[in-house]
Amino acid sequence: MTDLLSVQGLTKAYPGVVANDDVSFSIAPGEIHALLGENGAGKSTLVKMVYGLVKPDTGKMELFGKPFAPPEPRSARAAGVAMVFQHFSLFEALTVAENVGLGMENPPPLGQLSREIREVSHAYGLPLDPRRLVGDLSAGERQRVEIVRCLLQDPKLLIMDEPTSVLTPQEVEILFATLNKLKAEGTSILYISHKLEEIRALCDGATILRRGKVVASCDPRENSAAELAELMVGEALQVPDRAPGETGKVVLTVAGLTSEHVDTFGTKLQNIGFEVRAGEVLGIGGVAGNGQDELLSALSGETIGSPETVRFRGKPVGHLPPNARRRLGMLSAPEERLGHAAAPDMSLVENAILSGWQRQKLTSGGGFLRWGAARSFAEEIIAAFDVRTPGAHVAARALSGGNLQKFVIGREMLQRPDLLIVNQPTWGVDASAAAAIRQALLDLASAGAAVVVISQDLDELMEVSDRFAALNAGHLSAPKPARGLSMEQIGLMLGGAHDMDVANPDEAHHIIETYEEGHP
Amino acid sequence: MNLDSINWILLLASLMVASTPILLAAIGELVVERAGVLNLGVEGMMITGAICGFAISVETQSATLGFIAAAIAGAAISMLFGLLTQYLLSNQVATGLALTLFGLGFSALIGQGYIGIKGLSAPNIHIPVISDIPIIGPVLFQHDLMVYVSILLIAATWATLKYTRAGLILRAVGENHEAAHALGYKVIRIRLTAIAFGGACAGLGGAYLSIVRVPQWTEGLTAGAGWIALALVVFASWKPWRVLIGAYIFGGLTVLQLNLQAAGFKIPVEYLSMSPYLITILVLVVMSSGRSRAALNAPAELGRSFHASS
Amino acid sequence: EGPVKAGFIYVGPRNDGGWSQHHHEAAVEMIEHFGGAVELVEQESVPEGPDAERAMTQMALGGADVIFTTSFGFMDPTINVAAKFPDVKFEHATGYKTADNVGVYSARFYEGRAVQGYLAGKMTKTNKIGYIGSFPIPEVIRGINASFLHAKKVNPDVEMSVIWINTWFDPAKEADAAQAMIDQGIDVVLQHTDSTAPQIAAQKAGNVYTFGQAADMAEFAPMPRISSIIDVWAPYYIERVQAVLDGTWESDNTWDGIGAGMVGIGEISDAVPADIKAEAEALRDSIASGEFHPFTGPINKQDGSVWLAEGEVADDGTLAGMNFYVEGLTGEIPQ
Amino acid sequence: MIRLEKRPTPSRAWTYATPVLAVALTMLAGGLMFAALGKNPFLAIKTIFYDPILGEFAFYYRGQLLVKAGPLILIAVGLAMGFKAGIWNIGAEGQYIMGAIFGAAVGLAFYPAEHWYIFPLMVIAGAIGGLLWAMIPALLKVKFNTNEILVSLLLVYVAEQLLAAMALGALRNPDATGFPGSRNLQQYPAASNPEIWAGTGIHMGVVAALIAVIFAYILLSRHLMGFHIQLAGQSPKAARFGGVNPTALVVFCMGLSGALAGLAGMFEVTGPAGQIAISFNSGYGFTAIIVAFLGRLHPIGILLAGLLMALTYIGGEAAQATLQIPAAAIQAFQGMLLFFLLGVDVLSNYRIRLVKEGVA
Ligand SMILES: Nc1ncnc2c1ncn2[C@@H]1O[C@H](COP(=O)(O)OP(=O)(O)OP(=O)(O)O)[C@@H](O)[C@H]1O
Ligand SMILES: Nc1ncnc2c1ncn2[C@@H]1O[C@H](COP(=O)(O)OP(=O)(O)OP(=O)(O)O)[C@@H](O)[C@H]1O
Ligand SMILES: [Mg+2]
Ligand SMILES: [Mg+2]
Repeated sequence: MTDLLSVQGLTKAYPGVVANDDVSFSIAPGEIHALLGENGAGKSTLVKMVYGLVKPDTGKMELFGKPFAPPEPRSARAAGVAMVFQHFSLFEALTVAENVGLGMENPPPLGQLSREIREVSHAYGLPLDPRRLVGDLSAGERQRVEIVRCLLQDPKLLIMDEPTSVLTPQEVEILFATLNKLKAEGTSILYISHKLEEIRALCDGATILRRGKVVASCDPRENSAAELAELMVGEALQVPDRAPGETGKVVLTVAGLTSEHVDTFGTKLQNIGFEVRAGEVLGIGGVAGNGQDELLSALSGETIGSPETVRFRGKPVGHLPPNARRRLGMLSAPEERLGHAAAPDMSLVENAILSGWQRQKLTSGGGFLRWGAARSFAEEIIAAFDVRTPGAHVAARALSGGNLQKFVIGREMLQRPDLLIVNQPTWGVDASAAAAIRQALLDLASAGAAVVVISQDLDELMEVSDRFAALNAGHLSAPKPARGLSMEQIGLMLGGAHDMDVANPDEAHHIIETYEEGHP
Repeated sequence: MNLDSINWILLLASLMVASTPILLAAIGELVVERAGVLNLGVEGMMITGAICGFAISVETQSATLGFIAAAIAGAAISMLFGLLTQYLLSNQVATGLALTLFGLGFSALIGQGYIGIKGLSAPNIHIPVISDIPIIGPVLFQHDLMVYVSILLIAATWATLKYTRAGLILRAVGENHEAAHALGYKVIRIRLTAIAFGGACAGLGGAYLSIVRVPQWTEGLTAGAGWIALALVVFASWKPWRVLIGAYIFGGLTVLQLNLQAAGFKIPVEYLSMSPYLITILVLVVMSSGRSRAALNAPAELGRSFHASS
Repeated sequence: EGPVKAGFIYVGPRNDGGWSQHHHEAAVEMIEHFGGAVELVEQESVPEGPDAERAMTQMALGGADVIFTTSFGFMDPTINVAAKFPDVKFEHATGYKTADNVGVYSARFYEGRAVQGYLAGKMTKTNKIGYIGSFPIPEVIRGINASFLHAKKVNPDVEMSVIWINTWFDPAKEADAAQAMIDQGIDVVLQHTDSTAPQIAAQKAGNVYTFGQAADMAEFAPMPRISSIIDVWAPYYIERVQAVLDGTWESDNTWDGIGAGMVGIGEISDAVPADIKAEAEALRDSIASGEFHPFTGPINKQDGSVWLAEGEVADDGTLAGMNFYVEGLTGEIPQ
Repeated sequence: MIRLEKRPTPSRAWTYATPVLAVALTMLAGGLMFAALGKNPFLAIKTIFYDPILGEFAFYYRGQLLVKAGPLILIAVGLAMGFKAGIWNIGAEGQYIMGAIFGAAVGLAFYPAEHWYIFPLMVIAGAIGGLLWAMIPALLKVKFNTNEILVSLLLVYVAEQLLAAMALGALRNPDATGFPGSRNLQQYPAASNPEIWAGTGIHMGVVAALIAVIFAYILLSRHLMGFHIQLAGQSPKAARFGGVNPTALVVFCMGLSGALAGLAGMFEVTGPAGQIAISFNSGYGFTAIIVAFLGRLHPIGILLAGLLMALTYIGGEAAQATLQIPAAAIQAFQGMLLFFLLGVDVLSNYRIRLVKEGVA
């Protein structure tokens, strides 16, 4: 039986880095094939070449045994290749139907397309309203748009680049059901993920990349997650450990926090309340787009409200801007490292000043900058958190994602916070760097600080949290002790009131029916 | 003062004519901005269209050829901006301003032989029967062809943006060029097309001044009309029909203040003359204050350069 | 010693079809008159203000012997530069500041306005006439008063509307202003702005009369242009440059009208009935001969107070600084 | 095929080389244009670029360069602050006019008194005039989210009408018997801004421009405020995280640029221009936008760009006068210079690669 896709000796070099180095592998029809590797191993580059977005320097590809060298995505799509991107290629100000249409070669008229979207999305258990603006959708729903866009084109090969990082466990289940259905219909799937358990549950074969080279091929069902991880990293992984410590006085009290203004496409926080004590890690789980950004910005002071909603050591701070809170010892690190936590075109020294100028005394009286002190501070972060960079003078955008994340977390930690709030501290960061960051968070708590970790990665939350709460459509569940919570319980806490989420196929069916009644 | 002496029907008819140049330029710029490009060189493109249109119409004694030449000239000079901003990734604000400066000089240079020359008189198209309807007949149906072309252009732009795939792709490029690129759309090519269209429309707007409205050539003929066109696009929050409304409001105020002067209205002239600008600001404030509606409609990539990194 | 260098500074392009072009053409005529004895240097599109001062200095440094600065806004720069170059002669058009080496010259355009007003009053059928004003300065206000007085004299029912557009030359604005007037039933449009845009607007309307301004604008005759006021600078330039050549130049203050030939009245077209044309020409000739002064009493100011008693003639001082309307005009002068 | 590759950090060498390259390219293209007009291209280029600095009358032109560059630099420095922060004040021309009106009005109110404090008061008034005018778009942006580009631009036309109203009305010289324009402040010593050293062209406005350049340089490179300005422009979200108050920043940047434009107007009306007249403003506010970008929004760059721009004006006038090159050709020539400067800038941020077609 001929392979659906075979790749031979693909090489692609970027200045200073060979992203793919003589990569060969193949996928059989109806196979779900995993592509594994650390950050920057070259996974995305490889699939972009298959999709015609990037041209290989050397090497060749065959599709159905015929030479395949798509000059642009259009030809790849025509040949039956569809792709769901790691970073969504969606247009927030356009509707679902328009977004889907844009990804198709010859879309039918909008009315018919809308009908097809409804049908296909329901058939695969991913209900979508074609008329909604994508900007108003949650991350999970956005991904459905991407998937439905692919499904409508009857793909022979579906490429999915880290599709589950934004999904609830229930959504992951539905997605897997969808993918298995596709597989049964004969579609092959090239699947990229960092979540090894998922890959073991789903995939028939795996190719493992390290620094652009293929280092192994295996059947993931026959290897443990730890073995896979070792193949990827080349060494054994450390699991963070935590010294059991005493929790102390209440540091942060949030009560009745409701957002007054919301960004164009944001989620409104609804009467949120919780407490965090010194020495404690509170984990806040939830699927992207349920109010995480809004919560962080209400705690960091980027959005301000009435004084009493947020109290720090009993003192009302809800009305204080970020720098006033920093002075008191409330620090934070937002999710988006490039463009929010750090300014892309500024050097690491400048980015150290960004949030550190007060507590690290990087300015003299009158507001004049002490560049020498700032440089030392940046270098201190680089050394303490093993940030791999040619120096403190390089622009933030020149750092890899993981290294920048280490820099950002390090910058806040080295300022000796009494309270640290982080959002997605290890998003897109590879396993060893993620372990280091988690360890640092735990160490901070052991040293007596209060820590709030907002994350979509439940494994991570289980690993670091003392107590756990779930954020859903702007509501926060009551925090529960993390130890002893089952995945099922967590899933329900997360799914809660979210109308688009479905815990099982029956329920999905029910939702689809009521949905259709609402939109004849 | 004698308000009775103002003939309101004729005033309405005049404002349609007075608004046409800015209307044409603004609808072109709207398309450019929907594609995510901010071209501040409208004034420069208008005046280039004005002289080229005038020169060709005089040489060929054909207004139609004049308008065609103006559209081509506007598009051609807009390609200077396109080349610089799309391929050489220059700053769009600065390049647009440079285009205006260059256009003013360039048009003056090629227009030296056309000063003081009489233009054509483009005959109005009197649409039979309906133009004889009392009151609305003369207001709506007794203008020259370009007045109708400009309105048709608004309608066509509206329909294209809303209902066609080309319009959808254009909006997508203005909304998120990285995503559009990832889906395989040629961002730069699409933007260049939009810029050329904007240039052609601005050229037509300028030519309307030099061929129909004034009609003659002088240096600096457009006298700031390009800037007003730019203001209209924001005023219209990037919606085609609102450009029409905005242009007619602005044109109407301009005509009205002259009528009020002629009627001996006892408001100092300076205040009357500044009223179109002040009222435009006022309307802008009212429109913007409704929970950032205008910001909501602004194309997300407006003014940003795109460079595919593969 | 080379030829005498005569410099000219224009506020607009030298081919603007209006004010600057007339000075330029007169300068060329002057050069042709003198053959090789005089060399011409010109600078066009000079903004009023500090740039003008530099343009003049440049000319003076470049060896100009006499410099004609042809816009009112060049007045202070002319005085300033003249103070630095005492050997260079300066001639400033339409201003009032003089110095040992600065003379001023201007034309009595109001004489021509009186003839236009006469024709306007006779020709209007709606009894509504309009006047497109540039800037509310004495020069323009004189023109408005002169034309209105003579229109009113021959047609007591006449009303005059004034639109100020704050520019000497902006075809688009002039066209709009003319159109607004025509829309209001005005059928004679006078203008103190330089473009032909009002003529074109009137031509489109069909039954509206206009007058050429600065130039004859004969291409619009016989309709809508029924006559014109023409700037005639060449004789003056020839005379003054001659004085420089002769070494007899002295600072002066020239204010000439129809009689001296500085103001020309363009051919009254056939659209005007022969009897009216004859009367208008008689008026022109009586002004030219000095027999009749366009501002001869009784004339009241707008507020009804007496300006000139019966038979009294306006003095040049009042005329030079005229900043009031005469009785019967309705608007207000922008202040 | 030519392909651009973004440099990790901008190239320093090209940053300095590109302006030189652009000027060279402009000389080439401009020379062709002058030749096409039947003028000697070498003479024309020499007249524009060489004569004002080293030619026969350079003693006069060098000073004039400063006179012309002064207001451009002063305004551009202020605008650059805003542009760096992503705040687009396009209406400096209006603020320049208002600064002149305010400054002149205060001076004329004292006429004919002679006190030492009159001129300082006028300076303050000029700055306030520009500042207040800039506060209109700033406050409307902050309060109602209106677009500052448009409001500031539309206010230019309003300011021009006010200028006309002042020249004809409130500030009209009562001794000028009905003629428009204010008293000439050059002739009122307590309110005038004469050359500090005769013949050099250096007046208070030029000094102010130099001070502004130094001030801006220090602010941007040494002060937290300057850091926040750049942060806000590069990454608004990161700025919010860094505690930058966007409202305060809009008010500060618009206010600063308005005040500097107002100062420029005030120094101009009391110095080179001398009086409030209908045509007092001559486009400095718009040209300064270009100067700001040509100087890459960097104070020192702006200083050089302002001088270069002034050179094309002064040299261009000289070329008009001596070679009878039309004013329009000079304007087109300036446009070319801008295009080339903007175009070659790509070299400092991108590397040009020649790629063989068809590797895929
Ligand atoms: N578009 C780009 N242009 C130039 N260089 C880039 C680009 N994208 C990435 N790089 C370079 O590639 C390197 C790695 O970037 P990337 O974000 O993929 O890191 P990574 O390998 O995933 O690292 P980590 O594991 O820390 O996330 C960086 O040093 C960066 O300079
Ligand atoms: N456009 C680019 N220019 C320069 N370098 C690039 C570019 N794109 C990718 N790279 C580099 O190529 C290498 C492989 O990147 P790629 O995005 O394929 O990694 P990945 O395996 O998908 O990582 P991740 O798990 O972080 O998504 C990285 O070192 C990256 O820095
Ligand atoms: Mg990465
Ligand atoms: Mg990837």
